[in-house]
Amino acid sequence: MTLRLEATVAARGLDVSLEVADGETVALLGPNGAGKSTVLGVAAGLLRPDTGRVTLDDHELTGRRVVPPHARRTALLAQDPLLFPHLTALDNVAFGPRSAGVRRGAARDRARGWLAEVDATDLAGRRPGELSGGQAQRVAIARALAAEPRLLLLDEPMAALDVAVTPALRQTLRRVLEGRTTVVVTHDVLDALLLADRVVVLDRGRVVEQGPAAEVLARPRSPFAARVAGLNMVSGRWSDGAVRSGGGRAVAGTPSGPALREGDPAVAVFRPRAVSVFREAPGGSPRTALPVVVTDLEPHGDQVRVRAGDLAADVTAHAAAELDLAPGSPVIFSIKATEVDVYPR
Amino acid sequence: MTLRLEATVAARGLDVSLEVADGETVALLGPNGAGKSTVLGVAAGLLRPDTGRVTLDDHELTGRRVVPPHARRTALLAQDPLLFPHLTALDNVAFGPRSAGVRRGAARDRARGWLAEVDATDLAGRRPGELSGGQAQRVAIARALAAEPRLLLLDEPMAALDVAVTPALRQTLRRVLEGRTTVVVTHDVLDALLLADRVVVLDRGRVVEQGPAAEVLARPRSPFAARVAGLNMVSGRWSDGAVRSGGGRAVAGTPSGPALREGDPAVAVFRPRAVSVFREAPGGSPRTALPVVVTDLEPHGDQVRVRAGDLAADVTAHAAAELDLAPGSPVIFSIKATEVDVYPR
Amino acid sequence: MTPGVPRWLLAPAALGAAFVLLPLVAIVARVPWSDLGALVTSEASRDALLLSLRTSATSTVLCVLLGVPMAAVLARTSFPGQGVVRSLVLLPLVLPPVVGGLALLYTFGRRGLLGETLDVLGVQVAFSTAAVVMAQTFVALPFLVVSLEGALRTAGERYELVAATLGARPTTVLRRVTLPLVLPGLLSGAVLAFARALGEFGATVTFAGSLQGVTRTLPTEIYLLRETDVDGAVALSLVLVVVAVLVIGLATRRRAPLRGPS
Amino acid sequence: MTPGVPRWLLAPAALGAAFVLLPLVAIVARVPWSDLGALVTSEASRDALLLSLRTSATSTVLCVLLGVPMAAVLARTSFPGQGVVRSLVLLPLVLPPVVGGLALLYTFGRRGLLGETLDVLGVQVAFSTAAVVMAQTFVALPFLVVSLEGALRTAGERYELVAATLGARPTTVLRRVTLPLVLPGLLSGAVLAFARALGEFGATVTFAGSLQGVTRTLPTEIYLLRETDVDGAVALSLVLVVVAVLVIGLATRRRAPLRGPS
Amino acid sequence: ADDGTVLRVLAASSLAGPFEQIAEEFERTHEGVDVQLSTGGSTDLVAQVQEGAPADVLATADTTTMEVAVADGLTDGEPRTFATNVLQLAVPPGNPAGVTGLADLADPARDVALVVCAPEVPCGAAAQRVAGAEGVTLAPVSEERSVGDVLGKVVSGEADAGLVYVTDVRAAGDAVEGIELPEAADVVNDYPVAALADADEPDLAQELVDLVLGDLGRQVLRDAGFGAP
Ligand SMILES: Nc1ncnc2c1ncn2[C@@H]1O[C@H](COP(=O)(O)OP(=O)(O)OP(=O)(O)O)[C@@H](O)[C@H]1O
Ligand SMILES: Nc1ncnc2c1ncn2[C@@H]1O[C@H](COP(=O)(O)OP(=O)(O)OP(=O)(O)O)[C@@H](O)[C@H]1O
Ligand SMILES: [Mg+2]
Ligand SMILES: [Mg+2]
Repeated sequence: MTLRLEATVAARGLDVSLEVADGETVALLGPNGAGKSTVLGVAAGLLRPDTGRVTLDDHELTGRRVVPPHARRTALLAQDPLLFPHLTALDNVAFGPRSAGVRRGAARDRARGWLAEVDATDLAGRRPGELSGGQAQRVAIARALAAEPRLLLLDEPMAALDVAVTPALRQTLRRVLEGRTTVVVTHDVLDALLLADRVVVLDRGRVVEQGPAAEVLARPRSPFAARVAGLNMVSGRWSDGAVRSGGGRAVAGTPSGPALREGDPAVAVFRPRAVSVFREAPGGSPRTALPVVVTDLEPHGDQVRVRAGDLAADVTAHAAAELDLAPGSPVIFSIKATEVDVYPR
Repeated sequence: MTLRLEATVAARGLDVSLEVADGETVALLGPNGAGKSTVLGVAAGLLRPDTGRVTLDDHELTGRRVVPPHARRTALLAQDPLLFPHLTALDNVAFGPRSAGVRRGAARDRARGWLAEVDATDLAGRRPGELSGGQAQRVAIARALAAEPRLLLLDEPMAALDVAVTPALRQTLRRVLEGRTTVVVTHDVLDALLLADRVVVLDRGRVVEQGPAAEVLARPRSPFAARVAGLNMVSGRWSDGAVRSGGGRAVAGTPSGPALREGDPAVAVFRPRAVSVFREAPGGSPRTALPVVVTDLEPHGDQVRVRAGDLAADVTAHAAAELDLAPGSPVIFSIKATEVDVYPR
Repeated sequence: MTPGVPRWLLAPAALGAAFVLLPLVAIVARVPWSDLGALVTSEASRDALLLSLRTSATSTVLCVLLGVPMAAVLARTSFPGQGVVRSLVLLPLVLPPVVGGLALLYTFGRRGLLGETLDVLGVQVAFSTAAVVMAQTFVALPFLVVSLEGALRTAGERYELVAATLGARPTTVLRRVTLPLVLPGLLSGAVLAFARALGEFGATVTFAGSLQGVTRTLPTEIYLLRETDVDGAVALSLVLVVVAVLVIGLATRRRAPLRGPS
Repeated sequence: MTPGVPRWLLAPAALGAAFVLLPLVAIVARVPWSDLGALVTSEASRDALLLSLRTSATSTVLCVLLGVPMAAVLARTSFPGQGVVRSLVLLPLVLPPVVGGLALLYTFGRRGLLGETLDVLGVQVAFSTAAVVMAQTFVALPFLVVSLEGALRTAGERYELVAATLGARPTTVLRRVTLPLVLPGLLSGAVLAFARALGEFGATVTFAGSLQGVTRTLPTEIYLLRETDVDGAVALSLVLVVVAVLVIGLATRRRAPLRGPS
Repeated sequence: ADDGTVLRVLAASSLAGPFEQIAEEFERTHEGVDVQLSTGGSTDLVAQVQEGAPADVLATADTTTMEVAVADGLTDGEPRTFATNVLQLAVPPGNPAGVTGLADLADPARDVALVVCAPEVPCGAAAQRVAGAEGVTLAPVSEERSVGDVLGKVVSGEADAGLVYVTDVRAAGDAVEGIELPEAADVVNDYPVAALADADEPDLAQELVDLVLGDLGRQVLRDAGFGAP
């Protein structure tokens, strides 16, 4: 199944064009309210776009005769688990197969299999009202998967799950999504990297970036993708050996890939580890020095992540203590040009 | 406000005893279905425990005359945002103050302030049906905070939030929770470390571990806490210079803290970075060598995290490629004794 | 734990209950218990009671068969003139039952709108038990439609949409999601319809007439009896009431409240 | 997007609508349009119409004032014997209206249960406009209670619990959460009650009598007129119907469906 | 006339027309008196008086119901019969079934749809007596609870014939045709009137009773088809 979706939804400020190849898994990233769930809604047929068209393979789903949700063979795992309150977990999961015409017994067997996949076998007989948040989410995942759709739409499947089941479930999803056309909304870089072939980044209802998952997360072009990937980004124009932002920041770096000309829009991307923190500007070296104010300190593995607005630096706990860092401290973020990756925006 | 809670809820297999000191923030950790939400429900008065008692300061809330939820001056942010569908976001947030007797105008002003705190000022006029998942969650946080309760109960406040707002919101919460008695349920180690003074770990309805946040997460005693902290743990008995588990694993290490005697229950804890991965057992050195099967590989910063069941090792991408690791590969996890922290269980 | 209700609400609730229950007590106090046995077992009463039960049950079934689709269409689709249709469907509620009976006569009677058509088909509804059922259905149908539509609107459409994305065709959605979810509403609607049908009198008498065993339902019997024996009529109504309580009680006994995930 | 309904459902829905609407058409076809003006503007009709509107509106208000607490108590608390109370409250639905009127007489009449008490207080309710209101309230109250209780159960308690944890006292919860959430149910309940009160006849005649301007409501007037002038009675019912449609239409015009977060 | 004197008259529905005329006449001759006429089934009216409905005069359509009032001591003195009524056969205009008399109704071969009043109500009792006197057994398709219901069936053409009072046929105008029943002449229904013991205006009540019994009353009633006692 190849999904082609072009849609505008004026009430939600959405205007996107998206393609998911047969068997491909696309991760949809973007800030809250970017329009991710809306895109899934349009694909599932729950929301009629103002303009645009949706095709699955070459079958047009919109147009004169709108194909209703149930005839699309898509399954949507919505942000809210929305398990049917009057059915047991087992019957919730069996709902998809039964709707596809499978007999009760066979559907239940299949449902039991899916419940086992999400480690929820012992919840089979419970009503949704008797499940914890994470348990309900797992059953909802099983229900969506059990429908064995041609197009699978998952809205934050890992939400509410505890750290102990997440890796196993990610494994399960990876296996299940193999060869199945899927769009998965996530806020987690691991989901994007492990589950998706491609990443599409939405912001304010528009696609701001897309490409192979590893590439987008290694060399993001949009601030949000950089954020998800845990990278610092300064975007502006390439001029005189540095990327200069509108706000007056200049980050020197080494352009990679196609040559940049003076004035080209470009981004400078660097890892928090590559940032050194000083109380006063280090003298005379050819480094980039960005005066910032610390907004937050948080532990990050063995280190301390020093946040200053949208930039972050990782320093050792020892260094942090020595610099006497605290929110509000004015400091200099300094980055060696060799650590800064510069490429066109 | 000091919260003392002792409760059993047979239907949910809960049997806990919990104390939160005045002004303290406690993070409640635990796997799905451990009983975290149930504990909050009991504290809020939504759930009547089968036995036990709940006191706030020295005021008994259960007992002969049960104090109803509204008279407890607690506010609960439930796992599901449950915004009132007929009220705008602003009026949802103003609901708490208005219930406390604040006049409409003043309550709305206050609500506007709280909406600004969660970066949702421009959502004020929207109905919940017109909000995205993350937007609704932010409004729900603002609503709980605006009630200015004596005891604040937050169930996974950061769920559904995007990476761009999470740090700022965590900052806000940190400021707001300062000096306010709070219980916060979370699956995120950063929330626990940054927001909480103390951590309580639940498992199957029982408290399995508690202590100062930094300490519990640095030297966990329960497998789940180790998981959250991202540490490997082998628990068993101390014997002959190693912690030996029931499953036959032996991890050599250096006991810290109070002396261990032979046969004492103990845990061996070590970081994934401290684990080296070999295809064949390295000869002759005094290291611990655990034969495992790789279940999963996932990127972890610059490295690759090699998961093998409940153990994990971080290796460089280069090493992973050289070892030709893939799920199913049998490998040896090897840990230097000096990297292993051993202490009583 | 239930959220409960404000304490002061108990006062008007009790007042309302008293207002409904006191007259029942007054009736019970008036019943001539000694004659009751003979009265209830008289052939006329027995026939009337059985007829009432049979026709009311049939009408309730008809109301469900016709009313569920009507409520679903009103609550779940939109078409031009929907508001007008909704108001019009309510009308039998307002029409005095006698006029409702006349309207039915003008429609299905021998000289009514459809009378000739029906005549040609060899169908004669007037003065038959079928006419009783029709009259009861006519007056009871709006109750089911209105209360079910309200329940459908309150329940919302979210679960139905989820079901559709799981591949359930509209019929499956209706059967496995919509109806189970609004079951409390459907049940109370059916109870209302049954009660209204059981108590129906004016339209029945006007449209179907009143002949023992064929068209004379218990309310009609009570009304006639009252001309000669008020106390007997009161006693017989008590029978009606007891029967209704039993039927309704049995029908709603297992009405466990359904809840969303808490 | 709405989930819609199965296509085949339209057939029974249309059948049901036709069953209700055809008789109305038949009535309209029979109305003697030329006499209508004179009939409607006759003093008797005007008095009856105004009285009907006044009393039905009052009864509807009473039904809401008494019925909302009753429904809330039934749906949101549990006490021993609740099932019995629920069934008993339904009884006026089943009681033939005439018997209902008798029951009211036996309670509030001169010789009734409370008659003497009321007499001492100098209150004479029977055969006054107040009696009309009481009779209408008696028959209409269960409609409101039943349909509202269904709506309350369907809506569930989750939002009420949330409100309580935010410090809202039960009264505040009721006013700001419960009632707004079940507004569609409350509205349809009130519409049912109003319609039932407007069409009420049997209990009114028995308990309140039929005196022009005091207790003779439009249905009574129609009933009396029917003895001598069937067409006139039909025409007058049409007036009743039109008035009801207008009132109901105005009352429910702004009934926007409420939804949970989608 | 709200502040004026009010005289409350309860009368059987079949008397509505003539009594309205009588009331008008009474108001004309009694300045400041407002006659309020309340009509209904005789049983209902008596029940209302029993339960304390304010009333000055009661006129019923049969003696049985009036006797209940008398037995309860509700009347002021003995009721007096002021009119009589006899049954007639009402058929739809044009008499589509070609009914001519009682014999047709009892003939199973004719299959005439006949409606009568139930034996419990006065007109039904009268119908039974008429049939009994003739020795025929009626097989009605419906036994109605009131004259109005019988007429309704005939007017709508649903029934081929109905047994009602002659005054009812008269009041229905063109909607039905009346066929006189010779057999019915012997079965006469009496209409009694009485002032009530609890009357607020006993004198006026008596005056109204007198007016009903007097020449004017007799005239008006005769115009409506009632017989003289
Ligand atoms: N029913 C609605 N009516 C109008 N606007 C809506 C509605 N639902 C959502 N929106 C708006 O449309 C935009 C896109 O919402 P959507 O739910 O697609 O966001 P999202 O990307 O899924 O966000 P999140 O990460 O918070 O779930 C948001 O600005 C939201 O406020
Ligand atoms: N209404 C209920 N009736 C019976 N059992 C319930 C009910 N709700 C929850 N449970 C069970 O009680 C246990 C504790 O549930 P709880 O919601 O407290 O878990 P939790 O720790 O909040 O989990 P999660 O992280 O998934 O939210 C679970 O095993 C759950 O299945
Ligand atoms: Mg979303
Ligand atoms: Mg939970």
